[in-house]
Amino acid sequence: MCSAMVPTSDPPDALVLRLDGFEGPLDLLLDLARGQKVDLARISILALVEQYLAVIEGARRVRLELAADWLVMAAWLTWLKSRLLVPKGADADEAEEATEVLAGRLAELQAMRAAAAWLNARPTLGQDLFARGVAEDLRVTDRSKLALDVGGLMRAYLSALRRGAGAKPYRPPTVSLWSVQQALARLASLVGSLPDWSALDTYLPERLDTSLERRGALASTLLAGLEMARGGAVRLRQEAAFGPILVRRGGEDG
Amino acid sequence: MDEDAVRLAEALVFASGGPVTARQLQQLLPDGVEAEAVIAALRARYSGRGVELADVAGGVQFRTAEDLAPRLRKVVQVPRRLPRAAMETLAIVAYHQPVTRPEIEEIRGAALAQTTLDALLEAGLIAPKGRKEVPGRPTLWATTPAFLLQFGLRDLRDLPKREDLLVEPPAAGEM
Amino acid sequence: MDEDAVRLAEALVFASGGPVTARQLQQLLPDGVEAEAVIAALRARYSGRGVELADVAGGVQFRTAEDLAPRLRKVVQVPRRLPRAAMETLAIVAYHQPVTRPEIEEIRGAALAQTTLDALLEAGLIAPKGRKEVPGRPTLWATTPAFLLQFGLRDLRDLPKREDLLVEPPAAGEM
Repeated sequence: MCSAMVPTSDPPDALVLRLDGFEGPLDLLLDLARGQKVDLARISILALVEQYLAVIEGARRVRLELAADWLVMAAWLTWLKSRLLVPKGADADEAEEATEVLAGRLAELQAMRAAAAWLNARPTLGQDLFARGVAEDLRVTDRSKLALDVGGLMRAYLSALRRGAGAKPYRPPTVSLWSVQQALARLASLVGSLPDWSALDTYLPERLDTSLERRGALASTLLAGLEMARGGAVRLRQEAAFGPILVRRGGEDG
Repeated sequence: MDEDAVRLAEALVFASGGPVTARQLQQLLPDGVEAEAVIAALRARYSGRGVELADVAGGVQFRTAEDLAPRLRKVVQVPRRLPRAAMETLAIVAYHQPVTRPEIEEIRGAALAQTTLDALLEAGLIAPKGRKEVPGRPTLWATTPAFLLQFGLRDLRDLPKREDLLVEPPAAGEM
Repeated sequence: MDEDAVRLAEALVFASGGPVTARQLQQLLPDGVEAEAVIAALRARYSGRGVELADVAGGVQFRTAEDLAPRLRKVVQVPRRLPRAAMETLAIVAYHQPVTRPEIEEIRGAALAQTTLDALLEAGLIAPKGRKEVPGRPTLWATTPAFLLQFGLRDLRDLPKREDLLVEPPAAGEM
């Protein structure tokens, strides 16, 4: 701990400075202050400052790479020393305040170090005392209950429906259109029973659900009528443009 | 019996992470003190107490007295969640009941594993409800009263309406 | 004293491993039996034994007697002691909590090494406790119940007063 200056034999008066034994400038300052063997409240700050500066100066002489915080502290202490040395004047209050700050910081570090020592001296669990090596776990985990909620049920339903719909192969909607062949067969079977002129659309099949199916059936029946008229099986007549198309059995003069 | 040896054995068995063998104890005892005898003395001392010395896996260990264990046992409930497939199947049964297994598979677009069905049956959430009068007479499935309890429903009508659930009805080919 | 109650307390404190509060014990005791009195009886029974009842972290815990430590250390695994920097940092956290890292560094007059912080965190002796509402919102550190357990403290008030610490500075070279 007091290893700030470790004397070596060669050369006899030289000191090898080991600042790395200290955790920062405050650590060194506290160690120097303790060297005065008096209550921290009564240490000589001026003596302390001079000791610190001497140590840092010595360290620099042996071309040690000095960390910035050591030098910052040195600079601040140099300033403090200059203020402490001038006779009572304008700067005295400032110096007194700075002295108090330094003494306060040293006292706090001292207290914390004492606290650490106090803790260290306590019978410590795992070092001096041992707790039970293995605690008995008397807890029993009951996983028989289910965690369910309606929200989860809804999400599951929707994802099931989505997957179900997605799994089916795409089939275009089937549309059943009345073919010309069907129209021919129907017209042929019906036209004989109706000797007089009748509207062609009465020969459409009974069940036509959509207008598409109706228009398709109408076209097919017209084509069937035209085909039968060509062979003379029926005769077709239309009184006016867009008027109803009339049909009757062929072969006789109307 | 050497009181110091019993104290040491007591502390050792207490602090050890596992059962303590007579050999382990012997290493700490002064010459002439028999570990077996020390353990016997320790066992006698704890006999009838809240904690007893038990023989386990080649050593000794302190253990809660059997008559006290039930009073100290704390049951911690960790509810489990149903797996996804089971939850989906349950939802389909809830909305389409009574429903056959092929119908469930058709709606989910996936085969229904027997384990999934078993899980729902075991949890008492679904139950068979007759058979469908079609070739093969497949079993019809429906939800149980336990299903309502589990989800905090008074009635199946408490479930959100299908129409409310499906903002866009699943048109064929669209979804 | 009700022998059954003492046995139950003994089993509970033994099994728990960690500290057991009087309140926890009270819940297991029949009406009219005072947990505090049961604990006192249990403490008396274990006095001078290899395992003793200690007041720590707001409850009671069984621990091996201190005089047996040198012999137990030979067989029970002992973690490494914390290095000086870690002990000082721990003391600062204990006295100044909740405290930020810059504040710790200010008091020690040295940067806080990551390894020091890691060692304290790993030992579970300190834990983050929110953030300080200043620019940068630095993490605040505080001691944990494990800190009380480790050093045998009932609570933080068991720490000596700062003024008392300064009266007798520890001899140089002790730490």
